[in-house]
Amino acid sequence: MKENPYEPWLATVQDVREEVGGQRPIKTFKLKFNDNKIQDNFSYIPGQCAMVSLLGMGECFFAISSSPTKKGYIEVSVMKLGKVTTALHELETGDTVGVRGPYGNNFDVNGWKGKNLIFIGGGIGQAPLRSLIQYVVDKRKDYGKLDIIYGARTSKDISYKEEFADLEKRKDVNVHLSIDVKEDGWKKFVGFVPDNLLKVKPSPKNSIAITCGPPIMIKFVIQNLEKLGFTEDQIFTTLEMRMKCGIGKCGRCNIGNLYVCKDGPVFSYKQLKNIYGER
Amino acid sequence: MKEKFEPNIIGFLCNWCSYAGADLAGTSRIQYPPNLKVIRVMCSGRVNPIFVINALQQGADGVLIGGCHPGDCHYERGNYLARRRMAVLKKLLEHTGIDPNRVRMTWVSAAEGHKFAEVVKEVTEDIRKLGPMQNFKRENKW
Amino acid sequence: MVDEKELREAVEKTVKRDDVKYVVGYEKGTYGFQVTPCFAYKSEDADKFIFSPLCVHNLAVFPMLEEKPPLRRGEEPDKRKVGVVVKGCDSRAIVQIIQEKGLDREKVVILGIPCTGVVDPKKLEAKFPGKTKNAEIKDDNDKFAITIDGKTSKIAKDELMPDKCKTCEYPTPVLYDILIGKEIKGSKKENYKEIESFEKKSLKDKWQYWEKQFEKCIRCYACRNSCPLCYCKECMVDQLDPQWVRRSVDVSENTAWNLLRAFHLAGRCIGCGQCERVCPMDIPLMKLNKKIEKEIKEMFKYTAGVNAEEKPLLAMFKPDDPEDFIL
Amino acid sequence: MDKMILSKNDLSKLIEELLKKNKVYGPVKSDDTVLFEEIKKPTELYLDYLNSEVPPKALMLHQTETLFKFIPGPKGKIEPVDMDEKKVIFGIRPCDAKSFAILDHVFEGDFDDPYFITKRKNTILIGLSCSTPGTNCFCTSFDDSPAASKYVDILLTDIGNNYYVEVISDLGKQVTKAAGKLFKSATESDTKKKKDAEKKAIDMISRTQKTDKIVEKLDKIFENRFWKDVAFKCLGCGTCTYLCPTCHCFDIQDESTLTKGARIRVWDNCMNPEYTIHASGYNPRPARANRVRNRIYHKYNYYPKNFDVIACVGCGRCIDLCPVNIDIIDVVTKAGEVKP
Repeated sequence: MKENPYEPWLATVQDVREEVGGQRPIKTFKLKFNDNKIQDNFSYIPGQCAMVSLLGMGECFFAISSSPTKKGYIEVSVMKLGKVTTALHELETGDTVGVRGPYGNNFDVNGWKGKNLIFIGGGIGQAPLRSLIQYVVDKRKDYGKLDIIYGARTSKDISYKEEFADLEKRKDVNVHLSIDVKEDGWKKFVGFVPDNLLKVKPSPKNSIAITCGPPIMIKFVIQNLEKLGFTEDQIFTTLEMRMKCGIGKCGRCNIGNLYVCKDGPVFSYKQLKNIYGER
Repeated sequence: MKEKFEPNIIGFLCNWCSYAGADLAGTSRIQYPPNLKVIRVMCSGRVNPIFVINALQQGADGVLIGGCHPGDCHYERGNYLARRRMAVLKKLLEHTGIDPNRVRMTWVSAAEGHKFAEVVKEVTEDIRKLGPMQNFKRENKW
Repeated sequence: MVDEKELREAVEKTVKRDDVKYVVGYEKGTYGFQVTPCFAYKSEDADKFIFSPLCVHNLAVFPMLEEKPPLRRGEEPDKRKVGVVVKGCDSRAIVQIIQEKGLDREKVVILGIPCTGVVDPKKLEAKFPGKTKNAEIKDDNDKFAITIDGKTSKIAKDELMPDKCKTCEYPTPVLYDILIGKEIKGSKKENYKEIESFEKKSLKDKWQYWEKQFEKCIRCYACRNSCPLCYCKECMVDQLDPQWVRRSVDVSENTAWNLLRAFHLAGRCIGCGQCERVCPMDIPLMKLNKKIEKEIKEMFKYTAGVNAEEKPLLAMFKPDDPEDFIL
Repeated sequence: MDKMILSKNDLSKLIEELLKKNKVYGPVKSDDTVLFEEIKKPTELYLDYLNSEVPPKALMLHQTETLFKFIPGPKGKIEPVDMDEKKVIFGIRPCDAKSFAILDHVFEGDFDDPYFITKRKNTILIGLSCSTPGTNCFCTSFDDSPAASKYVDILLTDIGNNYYVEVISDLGKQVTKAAGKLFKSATESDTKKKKDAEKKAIDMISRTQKTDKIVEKLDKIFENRFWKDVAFKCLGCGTCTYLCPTCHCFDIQDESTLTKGARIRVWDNCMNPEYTIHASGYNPRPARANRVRNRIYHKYNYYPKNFDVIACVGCGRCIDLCPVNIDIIDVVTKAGEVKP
């Protein structure tokens, strides 16, 4: 770890890929640390996050959306919403950003070995899940059945389109995409993600469900998962709060006595149930 | 020879009259000091006191607000409102010890190229006499 | 002297009305001479209401702090009124907010109290430091009767009164639904004596004085949050995009904050003195507000918070406004 | 822990001794607010004070602090900032000294905050025990005393025309060794005088806060309407958070001109809705009740759960300065009595 946790390392943008256009565009940035020594021993586990800063504008807390099995770079997906994200969206290849981390806890990839995994993502919520999916697909034999349920408002809003296409070709992974509003030429499921989940009806036996997305979606997904027989320590989600320091000091991202940036962002539903916090 | 102090003056010129007046001064090759840095606003009424105080913070030694003559305003009332606003702001600045002559206002119509040059000359000389603005300038001392 | 029984009956009557949500008033504080705002939702809450020279808060700030929680589908917003107990100066704040269309008249039930002068907590603390248990003050026409642990002493009002009461022109509320007690004729006149003596100083001395004051400012925004007229949804200092006033606390940003706060109250400040009372660093903020009040009276013949139908100062103009400073 | 005597008129000599090698900060009165500021001469000290308006926390966690400088924009570079600052805080009250120990929990741990820790290591705390506690002091509610010596390096207690000196840490030993000739060893009667002075001060504290089993009680009443009634009069200003010695929340902002800039850390106020609002506009703590409740829980529930110490030292500043008299003693004691 660095001796000054607030000071980011400099990294250069290798490639900018526009995932989703429209009113709330999403871009994925491929970043490589300037100093190769830092790049090599920047070890992280899917679900962990990094503070990406644009000097002069500010910092934001993003889930690292690439998997640690892909060496030599990290990727973050950014939705254009506030002051810093708008500035980040204007970056091109070769620009410099600051990166510090990895922060937060992570998906329990070792504990889930041999289990069936169900990924339920919505909109930008797919970013942390993508890191986990890539990791699991690279170590495919360690895990059981894989179900990926992902939904977006319209077909144009679906992020990571090519990767979903490759995943659909694989036989050992079943992908269930959905869009909220009927569109011609869309053969797959139409409707909200929680309903798509009920259609897919994954069995709770020896399986783990991970969901990320807008709070309203997480609420109904968890309800439906419980209807399907999932117990509370089989359901995991990530929470989102306004974050400034990323290392549990500045005091603002607390849910009850847990800090989302340090003790989260990945929480089990069991944990969330007994810290009353701000639901 | 002691190097003369060149004041840094920000000018908020209303698009319809003062900006056109300044343009006329330029096209008719009238010489006037280059200290004025112009920001075009749609009306003198658009000038918010936050702009004036922020300019003084960031190193401007003076602020000039140019508007249309009363009655000519493209939006009928913009210059009247600005007149009241700047009157109050100047009294407040004076009360806290900032020389009110640093914030000046002028009516310049689109045909008064000469008047615009005169005003800029006069304001630049006044503020040169007042010296640099040190009261609450941002030090950026980090 | 205000009859507290009459006040409680008025509050009870108002709370009983089914179109009133609650009534805001004063109750005994938790220590020493403290008094604190309190809320009556049901009629039996009314008997903790008091009124004494210690009731310094301007309660006109509470109608504007009403939160509008997000409504579930098909839920109707709660349109009931809010009752407010106000003194003379506080009522002018409500008039000014109504004049600016920040609040409409039927949303508020105003219980007016003719006021004969309140106590300045800072002067009181200087005279009677560290009183804990039962201490209270009664109004005894031109003196204050101060009882501490049973012992009563009388002090001339001028010694403890804040400056705003010494030159109070509106002891009786300008606007009210129910008046508690008899009207009091305003006999005093605002003469801006202190402001005029400050104006005689040179520019350099003025800046030295204010620089020392603005250096102390810790930007806690108590002056903004206790002011009934500061009810903007997003204050200019909280804006990030563009960021006009930076978050760092130094003379430059503090001066910008204090100047802009004083400016944004031009023609709106009614001189209730809350900003100066609540400032933890004792910065004399009323000096800025009173200066602007004096100037707009001279330049534009305008007084804030007196006539609800008048148009706000900076939202209108007169052709013959002064323009000697315009080149 | 050796005990010594320092006569009052030797105090200025001790200060001069300290001024030789490090910066000395002490209580200074500028028109009627007392603040901890750097002093150049012993006469600037003002010792007849109850406590400073702004707590000495401002010397450890500056209200505005530069984290690092940089050249802004997409081609930026970073330059670190040097941090060591040797100083002595003279005249710190025992409750404020305890607040440093409470803040240590947050700033150490798995991520060390270099700014706070370096200052903490380079600072010698010379405490001055309270002889006349104020109306709203309640340090005795946390079984501390106005003359507690646990958290300072040297503690001076006023016993008539001398100061009773207790040297606690080896940092304190270095100071007393350096100024050895000023101190005389203390006699039995001096120690008794110190105990009496301490007892007199404790008896003057009349307000107590009941905090037995407060953590479990607060767990049960999180959704209770009690918090709405408490918070209804709160105006959301920053007075209680900025002036509280154990409040440590801060905001990180970038400030830059076109050519240079810096990332700074400033105090932040959890009572302000802008503190938790998301870029999407959603606010997990929208109402004043959520915010006031969060502040009380942070000190009396979350802190004990994370660091098993109540994050309040009973200095009474938030009670003295709250514009609407929200009284933390009253609120916490009543919270204990609320039926869930």
